[in-house]
Amino acid sequence: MLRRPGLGVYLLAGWPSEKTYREAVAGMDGLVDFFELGIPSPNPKYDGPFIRRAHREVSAPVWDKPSAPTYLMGYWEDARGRPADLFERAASLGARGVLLPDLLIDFPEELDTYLKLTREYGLAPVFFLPSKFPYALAKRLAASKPDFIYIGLYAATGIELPVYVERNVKILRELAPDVYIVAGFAVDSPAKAAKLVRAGADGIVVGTAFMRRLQKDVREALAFLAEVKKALLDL
Amino acid sequence: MLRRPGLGVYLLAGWPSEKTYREAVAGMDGLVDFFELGIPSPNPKYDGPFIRRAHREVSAPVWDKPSAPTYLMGYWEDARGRPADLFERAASLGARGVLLPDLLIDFPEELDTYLKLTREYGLAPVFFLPSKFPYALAKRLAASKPDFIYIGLYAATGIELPVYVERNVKILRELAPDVYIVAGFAVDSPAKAAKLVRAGADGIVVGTAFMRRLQKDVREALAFLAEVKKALLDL
Amino acid sequence: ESRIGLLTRILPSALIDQEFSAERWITVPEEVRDAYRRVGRPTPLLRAEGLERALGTGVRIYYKYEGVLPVGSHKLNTALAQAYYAKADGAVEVATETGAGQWGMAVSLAAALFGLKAVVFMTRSSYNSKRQRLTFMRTYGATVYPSPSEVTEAGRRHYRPDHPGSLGIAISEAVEYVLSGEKRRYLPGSVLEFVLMHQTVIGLEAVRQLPEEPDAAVACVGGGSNFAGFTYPMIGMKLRGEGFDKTRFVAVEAEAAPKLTKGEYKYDFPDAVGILPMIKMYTLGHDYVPPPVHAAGLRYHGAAPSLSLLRKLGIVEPLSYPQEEVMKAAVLFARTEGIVPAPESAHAIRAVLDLAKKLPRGSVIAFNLSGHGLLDSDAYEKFL
Amino acid sequence: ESRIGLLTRILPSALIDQEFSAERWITVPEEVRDAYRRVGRPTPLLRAEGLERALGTGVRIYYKYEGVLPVGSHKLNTALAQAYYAKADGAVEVATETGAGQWGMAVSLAAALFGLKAVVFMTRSSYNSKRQRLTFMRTYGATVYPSPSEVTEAGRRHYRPDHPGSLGIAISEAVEYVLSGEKRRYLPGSVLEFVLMHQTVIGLEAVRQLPEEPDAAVACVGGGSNFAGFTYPMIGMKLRGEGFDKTRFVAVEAEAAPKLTKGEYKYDFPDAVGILPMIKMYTLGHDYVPPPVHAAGLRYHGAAPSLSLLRKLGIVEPLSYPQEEVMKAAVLFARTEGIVPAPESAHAIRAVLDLAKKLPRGSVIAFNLSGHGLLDSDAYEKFL
Repeated sequence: MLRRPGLGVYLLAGWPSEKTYREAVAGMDGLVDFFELGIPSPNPKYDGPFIRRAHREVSAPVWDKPSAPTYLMGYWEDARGRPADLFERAASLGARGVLLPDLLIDFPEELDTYLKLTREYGLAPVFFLPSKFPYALAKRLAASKPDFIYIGLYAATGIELPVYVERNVKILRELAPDVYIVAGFAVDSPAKAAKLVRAGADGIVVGTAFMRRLQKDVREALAFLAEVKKALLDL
Repeated sequence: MLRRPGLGVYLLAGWPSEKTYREAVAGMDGLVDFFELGIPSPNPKYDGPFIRRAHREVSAPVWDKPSAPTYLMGYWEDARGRPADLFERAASLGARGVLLPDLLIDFPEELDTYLKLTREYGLAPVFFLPSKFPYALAKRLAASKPDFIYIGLYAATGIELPVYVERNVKILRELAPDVYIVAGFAVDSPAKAAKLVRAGADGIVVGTAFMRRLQKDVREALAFLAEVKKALLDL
Repeated sequence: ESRIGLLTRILPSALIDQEFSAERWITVPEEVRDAYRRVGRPTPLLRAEGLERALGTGVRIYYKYEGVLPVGSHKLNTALAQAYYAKADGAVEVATETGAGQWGMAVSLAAALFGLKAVVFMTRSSYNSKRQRLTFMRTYGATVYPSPSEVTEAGRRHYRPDHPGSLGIAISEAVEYVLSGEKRRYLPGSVLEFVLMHQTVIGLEAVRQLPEEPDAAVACVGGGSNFAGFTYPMIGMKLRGEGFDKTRFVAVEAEAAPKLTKGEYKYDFPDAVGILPMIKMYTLGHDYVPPPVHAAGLRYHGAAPSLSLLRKLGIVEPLSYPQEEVMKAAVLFARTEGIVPAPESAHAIRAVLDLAKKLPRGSVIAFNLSGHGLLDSDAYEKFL
Repeated sequence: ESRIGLLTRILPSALIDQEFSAERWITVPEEVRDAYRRVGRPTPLLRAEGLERALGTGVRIYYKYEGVLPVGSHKLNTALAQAYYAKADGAVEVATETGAGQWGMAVSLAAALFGLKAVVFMTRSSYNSKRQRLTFMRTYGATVYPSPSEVTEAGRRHYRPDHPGSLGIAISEAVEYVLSGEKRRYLPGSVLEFVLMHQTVIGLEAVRQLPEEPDAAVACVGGGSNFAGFTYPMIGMKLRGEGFDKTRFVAVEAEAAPKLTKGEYKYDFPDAVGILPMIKMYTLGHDYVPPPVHAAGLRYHGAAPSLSLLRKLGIVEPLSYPQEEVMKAAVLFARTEGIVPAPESAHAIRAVLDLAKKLPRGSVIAFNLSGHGLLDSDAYEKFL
C-alpha cells in the first residue's frame, strides 16, 4: 500500500541528463513515496509546453528505477502495436504497474485488454481519469481494486486553469471511497498539495514544478519536494 | 297599432309613372297594411341596382298618400341641411313617421335630433337597423316606444345573400319583445315572408319584388301582393 | 351585377353569414380550434420587464405576442378560418392577392393545412423585391403569379414586363381567377368585419391571460384587424359593464396613412379600384398612395367600419407616429425584450413609450405585438 | 503560451470551470433562468399530427421547437449563459466570430439583454450575402466587422477588399480583440462541452414534457450542441437506469460533412487555423471544406468530444443525408406542420421520415426542431 498522504513525483526517464537524473533519483530516496516514470513519447498529448519540450530533449532514456514504488507511464497510443512490450518492460524493471493516461479517453474499448495484460505480467492496475469523468466508469475502476486512480486536475500538465479542483477530487472520493486517489497536474506549491489532500486525495504528484527546478539545480528541486512533503506531513 | 302579421310595401313616390303609381296605390287599398313611401334620392345608398335605377327614373314625384298607415322614407344625408323640412312634409302628408335608414349607421350622433323633430311634428319614431347591430342600441330604441323597428336583412335591397336571416330577426325579437318588428330587403316570395314572421317579425316589407312586377303590369304586382298576404294570413 | 352580389359568388358562404350576423358570439368550429392549437395558440402574453426597466417610469407593460405563429404574424388567425369555410363550401382552391406577402403567406399555409391549393397574385414590384415571402409561399405549396399576370383578363389588360402592379389589379385578378373556375373561393385579408371577428381570438385569450386590467390597451392599425382582434373583446366587456371600465383603447397608425387621425368618415371603396362594395369608414380616399419612403407598413387607406364607428363615438382614441420614431422604438424593444418587432407592430410600441411616460406610476399598459420583423430586415437596414 | 493557457485569458472563468467539472448537475444561475423565461422558455413540445397523417405509418411523432426563441434557434441558450458569466467576470464587452450569422445573432441579443457590448467578426462573404442576420445583429446593438477586418493584426494580415474571409480568421480576430483590451471576453459557439451542457435545458424540458418515452430520439449534428442538448438528459437517464431504456439515439449529419459516419476518431483542432486546443473527436480534418453547392448548414468538420465518445461506444447512431433529400423533407414538414424548418434542423426531419417507415406501428419518435428557416429563404429558393 502507498503511504497516506503520499508525495509522488513525475520523472521523465533520463531527463534532463543522465547525470542529473541519477542525482535526483538518489536525492529523493526516503522523501518521495511513489514515482511515475515517464516514457519519452513523440506525442505527449496531455502534457503542457514544458514537459512536451522535455520529451523532445531526451536522447537516451535512463531506466533507473527508484527504490520507492514506481509506475511506468506512457501512452497507449504509442504502445498500441505491441502493448505487451510495455508491460514486459514494467515487470522487468520492477515497476508496480503501468499508467496510461489516454487509455480510458481515447481507447475506452481497450480497458479489458489492459486488465488482462496487467494480470498476465503480475502488475497492479492503475488508472488515469480526467477531471470530468463518467461516474459509472469511476465505480467500475474502483471495483477492480487498483493501486490508485489518478485524477488529472486540468487539461494538461503544468497549466493551471480557473477550475474548482477540490470539488472534483471530492466527487471522485465519494464514488471510490476505498481507493487511493492521486491528484496531479499543475501542483506547484505546498499549499496546493495540502488543499488537495484536504479535499480527499490520498496522494499528490508533482511534475512540471519539480522539473522546472531540476533543470536549473538538483538541490533546489529536492528542497521544493521537501517543502511539499512537510506540508503533507503537517496535515 | 299596425296589424300583426302585417304586409308592408315600399313605394317610390310617383314611380314608374304617375298613372301606374296611382293605379297601384288604389289597388293596394285593403290589401296592404302599411306603406313606406320613398323619397327619390340622388344617392340611394342602401338600395340594390333595381331600386337605384328607379330613383333615377322618377322625374316628378307624386305625393299621394295611401289610406293605410304610411311612413316617409328618405336618407338623413339628403335632409341634413334642413331636416325639419322632411318632418314637416311628413306631417302635412298625414304620414305617421319618418324612416331614415342611414340615421343610426352614418349619423348615430343625430339620434336625439331625430327624436326631438319627431316629437315636435307629432310623429311616431321608427328606426332602421342593419342585420348586425349593437344590442344596447336595439334596447335603447325599443325603450323609445317606436311604431316599429325595421331590420334590413341584407346589405342592400333586392339582393339575397347566404345569411341566416331568421336568426337575426329572432335576436332582435328577444332584445325588443314588445316592439313591432318589420323585416325587409329581398323578400321575394310568400314563403320567405312567412318564414320571417315565424322567426319573430310582426310585419314584412316587399320592395324590389313588387316593383319589378309593377314595372311590367299593375295586376301582376297586385296579385303577387295578394299571394304574400295570403301566406301571412294562413300562419 | 352589383358589387355585393359578386361577393356571394366569390366568398365562402359562411363568411357572408358572419359578416351580417347579429350574434354576439360565433362559435369557432372544432376544426379551426384544432388548427389554432396546432400552429401554437394560445400565443403567449408576456411582461415587458426589460422595456419597463429601460423606461423606469414604474408602469407595468404586458404584450400579447402573435409572432410565435409560424408565418410570424396574426394574419394566420383569419386565414385558417377562411380556408376552413372555403373547404366547407366544397372548394379545392383558394385565391387571394398580396403586396408585401404577409397575407399571401398566411393564406398559403392555411390552404396547405386544410389540403387546399392556394393561388396568390403578388404585386410584381413585391414579387421582385420580397423574395423571402415569395419563397415561403411556394414552400407551403402555393402557386404565386406576379401581378399583372398573363393568366387573367384583368392581368393581360395591364401586362407589361416592367409594370410594378398594384393591389387593385391583384384583387381583380384573384376575383377573376375564382369566377373563371369551379370550386374556387376568394379569401380577403382586409377590412371585412368577419376578418376582425376571427382575430378576436387574440383578445379573448388576452382577457384570460392578463393578470390585471390595463389602463390602456394599444394596438396598431393597418385595416384594423389586429387592433380589433386585441381590443374588441375588452371593449365589448367595457360597453356591457363586465370589466375594463378604466381601460382606454388606443389605435396607432402610421403618419404616412393617417386615416383615423386625419381621414374623412364617409363611404369609400375598400379596394383601390372599386371592385368590392363601398363601406362607411375613416378613409384617405381609395386612391391614396403613402409617401414612397415609407417602409414601416400600415399603408392602407381606410379603417374597418366598426373601428371607424368606435373612433367616431370616442370609444377608441387614435394616435399616429412618423416612421423614424417608430423604428427607434422598434430597436429599443429588440434590445430590451429580445424580439425584433414587425415594423407595423412597432407603431404600438411607440405609443406605449409615450403612454408609459404620461401615465402615473403603477399604471398598466397592454399591447398587441402582432408579429416579428425577421422578414422585414429591409426596413431595419434602411433605418440603422 | 499554450493553447489551453490562452483560454484562461479569453473565456469567462466560470465556463472553464464548467468545462472541467465532474459535477453531474450544474445549477443554472437565477439570472440565466430569468433570461430563459423572458425569451420564451420553456419552449413547446408539439405533436406532429399533420406529418403523422401525411406519413400514415401509425407512428407517433413529437418535436421540441426551439424556433420560438427570438433569434429563431437554440443558439441563444448558451449565448445567454455565456454572456451572464462574462458579466460575472466583470466584462463589459464580448466578442465572437460568425459565419452565416446564427451565432452572431444569438450573442448580440444575449449581450443586449445583459447590458454588454457585442463585437462580432463576420466572414466577409456572409457579411455581403447574409444581410438579414447582419442587420438584426446591429438591431440588437452589436458592432459587426467584416472579417478579415482592419481592426486587428490578424485581420490586417489577410485584408483585401475582396477576401471572402474564413471562420478561422474571424476567430483569430475575435480572440485578438479580446486580448487587446480590458474587460473583454470571447464567447465560443462551437463544440466545447460547456456549450453542450448549456443546451441540455432543451432536453431537460423535453423529458418533463414528453407524454411517453420515445423509441428513437433524433437531432441533427453540426458541432453537436443541439443534439447533445436534446438527448443527453435522456442518455444520462438511460445509462443510469432511470428511464429511456428502449430509446435509440440518432444523430443526423449532412452528407456534405459526414464526420460521424465517415470521419476519423482522432485529435484535431476545433477551429480551422489551430488557435484553440486540440480535442479528440470524429473529424474530417480541421481544413475540411464542404462542397460549395451545399446550402443546408451543418458544415462543421468535427463533432464534440463527448458526442464522439458516445458514437464510438455505440450509444449514439449516426446517419447522414444529402441536401436534396433533406430539403424535400423540410418542404413536407412546412406543408404539414406549418413551420418552415431551418435547413439544419431538417436533417433530423429527414431521418424521422425514414424511421417512421421502418419502425413498427405504434412506435414513438421524438426529435429536436432546433430552429425555423425564416432567415434561410436562400436555401429554399435554391431548392424549389
